[in-house]
Amino acid sequence: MKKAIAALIAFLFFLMFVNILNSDSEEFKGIPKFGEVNLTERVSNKYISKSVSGDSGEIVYGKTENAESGSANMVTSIVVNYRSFDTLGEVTVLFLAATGVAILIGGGQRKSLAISVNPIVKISARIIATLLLAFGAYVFIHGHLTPGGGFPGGTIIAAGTLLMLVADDKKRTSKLLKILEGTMGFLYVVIGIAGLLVTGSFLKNFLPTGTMGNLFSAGLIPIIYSVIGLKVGAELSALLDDFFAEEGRK
Amino acid sequence: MDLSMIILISLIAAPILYFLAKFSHKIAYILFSFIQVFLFVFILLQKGIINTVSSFEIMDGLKLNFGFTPINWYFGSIIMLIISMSAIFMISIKKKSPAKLLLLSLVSTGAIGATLSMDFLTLVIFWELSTWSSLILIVLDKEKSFREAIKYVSVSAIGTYSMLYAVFYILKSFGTVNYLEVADKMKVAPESSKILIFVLFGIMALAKAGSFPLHIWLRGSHSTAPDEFSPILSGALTKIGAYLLFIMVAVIPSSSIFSWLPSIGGITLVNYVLAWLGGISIVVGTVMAIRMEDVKELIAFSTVSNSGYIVLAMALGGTYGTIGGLMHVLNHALASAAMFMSMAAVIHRTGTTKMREMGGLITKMPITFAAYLVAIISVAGIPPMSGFASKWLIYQQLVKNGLPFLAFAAFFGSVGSFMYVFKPLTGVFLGQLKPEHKNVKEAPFTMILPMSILTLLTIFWGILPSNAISFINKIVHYTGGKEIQLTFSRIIALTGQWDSVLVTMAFFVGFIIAFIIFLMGKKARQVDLMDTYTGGEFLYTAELYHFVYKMYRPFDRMFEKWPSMENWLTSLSYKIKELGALLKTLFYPKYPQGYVAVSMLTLLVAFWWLR
Amino acid sequence: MNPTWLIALPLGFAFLGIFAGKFSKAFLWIASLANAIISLFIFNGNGVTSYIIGGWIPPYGINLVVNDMTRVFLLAVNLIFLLALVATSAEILKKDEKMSVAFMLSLAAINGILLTGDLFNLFVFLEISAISAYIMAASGKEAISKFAALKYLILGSIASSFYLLGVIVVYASTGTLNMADAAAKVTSLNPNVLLAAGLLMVVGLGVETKLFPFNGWAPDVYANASGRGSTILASVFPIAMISAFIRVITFVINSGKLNELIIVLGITTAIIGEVLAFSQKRMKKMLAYSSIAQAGVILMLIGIGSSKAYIGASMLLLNNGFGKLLLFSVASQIALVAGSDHFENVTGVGRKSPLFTLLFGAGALTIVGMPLFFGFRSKLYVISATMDKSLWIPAVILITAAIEVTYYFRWIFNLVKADAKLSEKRSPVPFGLALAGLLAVLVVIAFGIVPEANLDFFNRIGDLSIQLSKTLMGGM
Amino acid sequence: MTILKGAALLILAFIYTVTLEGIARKITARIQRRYGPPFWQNFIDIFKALTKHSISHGFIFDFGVLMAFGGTIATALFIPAGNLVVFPGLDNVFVVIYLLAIGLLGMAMSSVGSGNPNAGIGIGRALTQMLGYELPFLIVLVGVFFKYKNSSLSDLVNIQIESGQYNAWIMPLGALVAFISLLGMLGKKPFDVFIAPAEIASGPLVEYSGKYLGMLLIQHSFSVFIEIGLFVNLFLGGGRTVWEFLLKFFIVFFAAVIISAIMPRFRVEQAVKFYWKWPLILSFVQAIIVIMATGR
Amino acid sequence: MIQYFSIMLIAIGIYGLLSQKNLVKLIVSLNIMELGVNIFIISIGYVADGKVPILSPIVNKSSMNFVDPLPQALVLTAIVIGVGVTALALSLVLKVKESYGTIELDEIRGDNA
Repeated sequence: MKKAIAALIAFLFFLMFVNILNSDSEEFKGIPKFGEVNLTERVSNKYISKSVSGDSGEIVYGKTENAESGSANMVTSIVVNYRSFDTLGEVTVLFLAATGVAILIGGGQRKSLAISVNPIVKISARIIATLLLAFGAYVFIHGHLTPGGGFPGGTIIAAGTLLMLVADDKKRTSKLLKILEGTMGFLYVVIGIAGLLVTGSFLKNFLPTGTMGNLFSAGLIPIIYSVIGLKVGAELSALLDDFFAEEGRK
Repeated sequence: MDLSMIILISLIAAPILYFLAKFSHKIAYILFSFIQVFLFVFILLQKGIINTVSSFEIMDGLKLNFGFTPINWYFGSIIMLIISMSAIFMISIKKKSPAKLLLLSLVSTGAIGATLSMDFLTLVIFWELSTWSSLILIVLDKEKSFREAIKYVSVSAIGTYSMLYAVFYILKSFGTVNYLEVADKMKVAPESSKILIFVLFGIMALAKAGSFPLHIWLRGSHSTAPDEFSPILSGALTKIGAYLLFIMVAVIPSSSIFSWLPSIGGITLVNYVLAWLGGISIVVGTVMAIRMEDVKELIAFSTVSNSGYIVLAMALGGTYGTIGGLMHVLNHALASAAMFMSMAAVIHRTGTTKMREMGGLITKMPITFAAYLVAIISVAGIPPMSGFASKWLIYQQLVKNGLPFLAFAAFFGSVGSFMYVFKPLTGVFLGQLKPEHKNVKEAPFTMILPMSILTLLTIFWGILPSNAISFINKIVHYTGGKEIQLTFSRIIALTGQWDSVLVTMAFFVGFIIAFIIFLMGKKARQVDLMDTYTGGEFLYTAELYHFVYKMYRPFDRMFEKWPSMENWLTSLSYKIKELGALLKTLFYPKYPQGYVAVSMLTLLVAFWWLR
Repeated sequence: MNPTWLIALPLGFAFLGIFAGKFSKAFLWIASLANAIISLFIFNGNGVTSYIIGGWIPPYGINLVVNDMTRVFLLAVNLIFLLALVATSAEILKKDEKMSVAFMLSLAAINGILLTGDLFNLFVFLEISAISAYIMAASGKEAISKFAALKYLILGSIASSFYLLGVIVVYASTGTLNMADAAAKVTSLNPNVLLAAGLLMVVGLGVETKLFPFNGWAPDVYANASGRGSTILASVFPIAMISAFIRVITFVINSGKLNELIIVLGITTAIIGEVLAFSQKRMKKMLAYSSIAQAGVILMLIGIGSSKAYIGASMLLLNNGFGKLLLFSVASQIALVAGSDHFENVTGVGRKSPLFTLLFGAGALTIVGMPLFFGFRSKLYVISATMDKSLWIPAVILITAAIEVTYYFRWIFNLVKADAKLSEKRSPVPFGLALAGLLAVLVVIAFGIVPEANLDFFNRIGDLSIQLSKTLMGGM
Repeated sequence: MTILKGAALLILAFIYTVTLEGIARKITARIQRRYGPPFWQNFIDIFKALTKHSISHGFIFDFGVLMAFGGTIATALFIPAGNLVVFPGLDNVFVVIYLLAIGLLGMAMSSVGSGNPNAGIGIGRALTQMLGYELPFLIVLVGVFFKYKNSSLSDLVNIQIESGQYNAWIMPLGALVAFISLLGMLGKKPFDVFIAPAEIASGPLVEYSGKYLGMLLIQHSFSVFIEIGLFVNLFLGGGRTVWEFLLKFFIVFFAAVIISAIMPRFRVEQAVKFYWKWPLILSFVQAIIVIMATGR
Repeated sequence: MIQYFSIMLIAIGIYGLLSQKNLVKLIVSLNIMELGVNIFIISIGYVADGKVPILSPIVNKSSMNFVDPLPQALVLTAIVIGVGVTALALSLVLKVKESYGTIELDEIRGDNA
């Protein structure tokens, strides 16, 4: 009975959406058909052409200099520049969740694993973790040029930590991670405030954006993405560590 | 001095008195009574003035309006008389506290503001102020008051909110809340809104005046209120209900705006229903008062009964009804305040409210006894005290309209009042003195003084009711009603006239004759009260002589099986709680699925419904 | 003063606080004090101002919008937050330093919710506030608080998913995320799409604003959270959440059908809240249901949407904020003193310490609307505003108010009743509670007795609502 | 002139009622197959009592008696006896009824002030019973006053005499009810439980002796005069002359005496229930009939 | 079609939330729902034959046909938020398990007065 009701509710919900999908018509605007989006009607059109502040002509990879957001990766330019405020919030969410986990279950002794781990696994885990760290750093540093960025990069780093935690039941993460995490977050805010003080607008880019496609381009974006990458990495690592802790035994 | 200034002063005095009382109780109480007496005198001196003062915007475009009309002056004076007398009375009460003083000041401010208001919004705001302060005030002294006070809270909430609704309804429909302007616009208002407004106002008036079926709070709150506050509660605050009632039936003449309804006995249906409620509350109040064992509960029910008279009289309308009702407001204010004060004085000295624990105090507290005696004679409506005048006028109206059933209620209350007023007289003042009360002294001077003033006023208006009626005539004239014919000592009504001075003279002649005969007889030998005929039994303790406990037992037996009205509120509260349990299982289940499902269903239903 | 500081400051301090150990508590104080002062500066102004974030003009970038309503709410939120901290300063929470971080972030998020002019940015701030709310909800001593927080989390996650869906539907069909831009464009939308988006957002925001039937989480959370947590949840959060509700549902979506639905749901919320509060045996549960009821009345007013209704709603919100600050902080302290907040347990606590009674009583009186208190003035507006809409609504509101009066007084009376069990010693009222409580009492009384002319800013809220529901919300 | 008339009325009332009561004692005795005292025995009792020594229980004991006596005498002045009318036009029935209560209150106060429980019980019963008999009576009166729009006794008498139609004929039910109520007012059997001698030692009168008792006996005879006088004036048209009035008075009085002589005693609640059943219903019927017939 | 699938995922998540009693399963259901939402968001931005919105030596001009980058940016945020909430939820489940000894909803006996 309960399941039937649940299924009914789920089905009705589905129907509701079916009702409103593909509703774009001449008479009324609505959700356009899949793949038939007219980007000129959306704000993202200007993100693509980087013409929010004014028409800057055709953007060409490797040639255009000082475009308004110098990132070749348009998603990154939205995430870290056009809507950087969202990202600050997003970082905060993760930070807050990690803090919450720490409040709830953190601070205990390391849980011991049920199986004993072969030393080969331990050592190779360390090697892989180091590689992952390097890869993660690569990903977030190149966030403005290639797919990826601070969040994937940080997650990759955390994956390394996870590997070490799983492989070795004596392993704890460093207390310094908390400091790193906090400092990076603070740095993000400081960058924003610097923008506010320098240009009068919070989180505004105040560095030259360079040539499109260069590593040292896009103004603040690589810096912020590095900050985010470190922060997310540290955060997720600490969070994983909390999950590997047992409260009560110190 | 500006009227709004007066009210402001009264309001500001509240916190000042509070902090002063932290420092010294005595000084603060004396100052409080000075302020109240000053306010009373101020209002009294405005006799005959008609003006309006607007100030202090409450909501956009709505200001507080105060002013004097004969109506405001009359009610304001009565209420402030009672409050100022009680304020003097309080000076020597034992349980003093800063909080009490703060709340009393607020009560007084609210009462002045309400009675001197010129529009419904001001009325309800200040009335609320005094009600809410009194709510907190009544629980300050006694333990069992909490359960009782809740009844007061809910009944006054019912009353207040219906009034608030009506006020805003009026504001929306007519664009004004001024009494006179509303009165004008009511004449052309649609029928349904007339009825709505009247029903809502009626609920408020009945609830606050303590009339059936909203009388249930009176017993508990009057009896458990601090002793010095009971006179204000009964004598002053219930009279604001009468004030609203008067505005309903006389300023907005309900008789004329409901002329399209059938009329019974010459009064329109709405008024007839109201009169019946008044009649029922007379009967209920009387029966219950007779059955009470606690002296303050007894007087509380007498308040119910007398509020019934006021409602009945005002609902009857007409010359005699209106004037009788207004006169009864004055009489009952004086008498009930005096009764409560004398009882408070007794309680102050003896420390109990149970009649069976007292007795024979007449020898110890003669002046208190005299005050009580005069008050009960007035309540019972016996000439030559002022209570007779109002009852007489009410009977005139009943006879004029030929309403035997309502007359029954009025007579029932009148004759029944002999029974209940006599019970405390017997139990408290007469009979055997209890040994533990051997050293009781007369009440202190500050208690005696206000009681005596009220007593003298009762006697004065008993001998010369024409004096009081002459200014009630002015009120009636102001509202466009017909005045009553008066001479110096006579009141001329429908079924004849009544010469109060002559009656008093006759009584004194009779008394002198009796006195002469008494003196002619041989001098009597004084014996102790214990030295009485006991049919051969030898009784040696005063307690065994006591007979006031269940004095009217045969009468009680007749009414024991009557359904109790007092429990409807309790059962309502149970009903709400049951509903709460049902709602909880429906919408606030223990597991999250429940409310996720409800939320989803709401979303989906709303979508399919609204699309 | 740039309102960005209101968000940036607590955020920065929070990041520092995570490794600052004991200092994080000090950071919390500094951040909230600074915010209160900054909001005071922002309050001093009028009209609509848009502050651009990141240097990109809306609708492409995110902007913060300060209007007359925001000014009032900002000041209220930051002030009440500070007072709530002071009032509950005596309470020692588990892992206090980390909790301080959560509180700071909630402060930042609330300011963000009040300020932001972007639908998606609002979602982010809603999430921050929601997660901090989950943490606060789980901060209670009893195990049940964790379960309650989990329930809240489940419902809250569904809500945020739905809100996000709603935002995406709006974006898909209008191509913008800026509120003002969207508000201008939704008028040409397919009504079904608009309705679906609106409903999804109503569910999303309804959970946080405690609109029936999306408020199943509230009673358990409010009743079992720690003192500081429940006080902030009950007094500060509603202001921000309802502000978000006003912006999204009535300013952006602004669909007549939806407003009718909100009126109906709001009234139902009020009735159910009051009836259930009436039958509660635990003080904080009673307060929780009372909060639900208050939220219902406010949302109903928002559904009505007239100028007077907005004035009434904002007055009620502020009144509820200050009142619930008093009530929850006192109730939590009483629960500490008496061991629990059950009806029988708290009997007579107020007699031992009259200050409890004073604070609780003042809070209760302003919530139920005694003259001289702020609540009465707001009640007048509520009745007046609802009367213009329909004759039934004020009747229902007043009936529920009568129920409310009764149970609040029962609790006040219960507090001052003498009880044999509690005769040992006088339980002292912590200094912070006394200070903050008395300040709050002064505020509600001051709002209750000053003449209307001094409350001009409320009238400006009313004017603004009309102006805003027709034109764009600044910043273009 | 008024003073002379008043004095005459009081003396007449005193002598006539005391005599009648003496005769009543004789008649009752004859009905009960006893001899009974001579008809002047009551005079002897009163004068004897007045000259005897007595005891007092304090101030209120004395004051109550004076109040009872004074109040009753004052009331008696308002009863027109034929053409002997002291205050023409001012003898309002309500005034009479309520002024009578002051005497009752005084007596109640005094007897309770003696401290004797028997007195208190008696007063309690008396007051309860009063609630029984007054109500039907007053309802009937509403009908009467409504019909004539007048409540002055002397005016009512004149109207009845002029029209030649006594109220007893116009409203027989009302007269019947009033008569039953009158039995209660007089405290005659079956409504004399409040002074039941064997049970509560004559109730209110238990503590009185000497001049107190004498004064109360006089007071009692005055109240009999007032009560029967009310009935005669209201329903039997009073009288053109004093003698006509006294004759009617005599008839009513003896009707009451004879009825009471053959009746047992009601308990209090029985009495009240009795009054609230048929008399009350009849009085309502009567009042409604009158009101309908007269038209509002 | 992908839009229907994403909506279906949301519906499945809702079904799971309503029918499951295990707390971890509830959280999994939540995640399924969020996944559905995220896919839906992405699908909104799809342009037929659109390029990945990253300029590179090959796709080197902004005037080319790109898919909408904004939903992708939003999804990034949504995913991260989802991660945070899930972590918190799981730690709450741990606490509940610790206090009540079970993670089955109907076995949790708490005072719910």
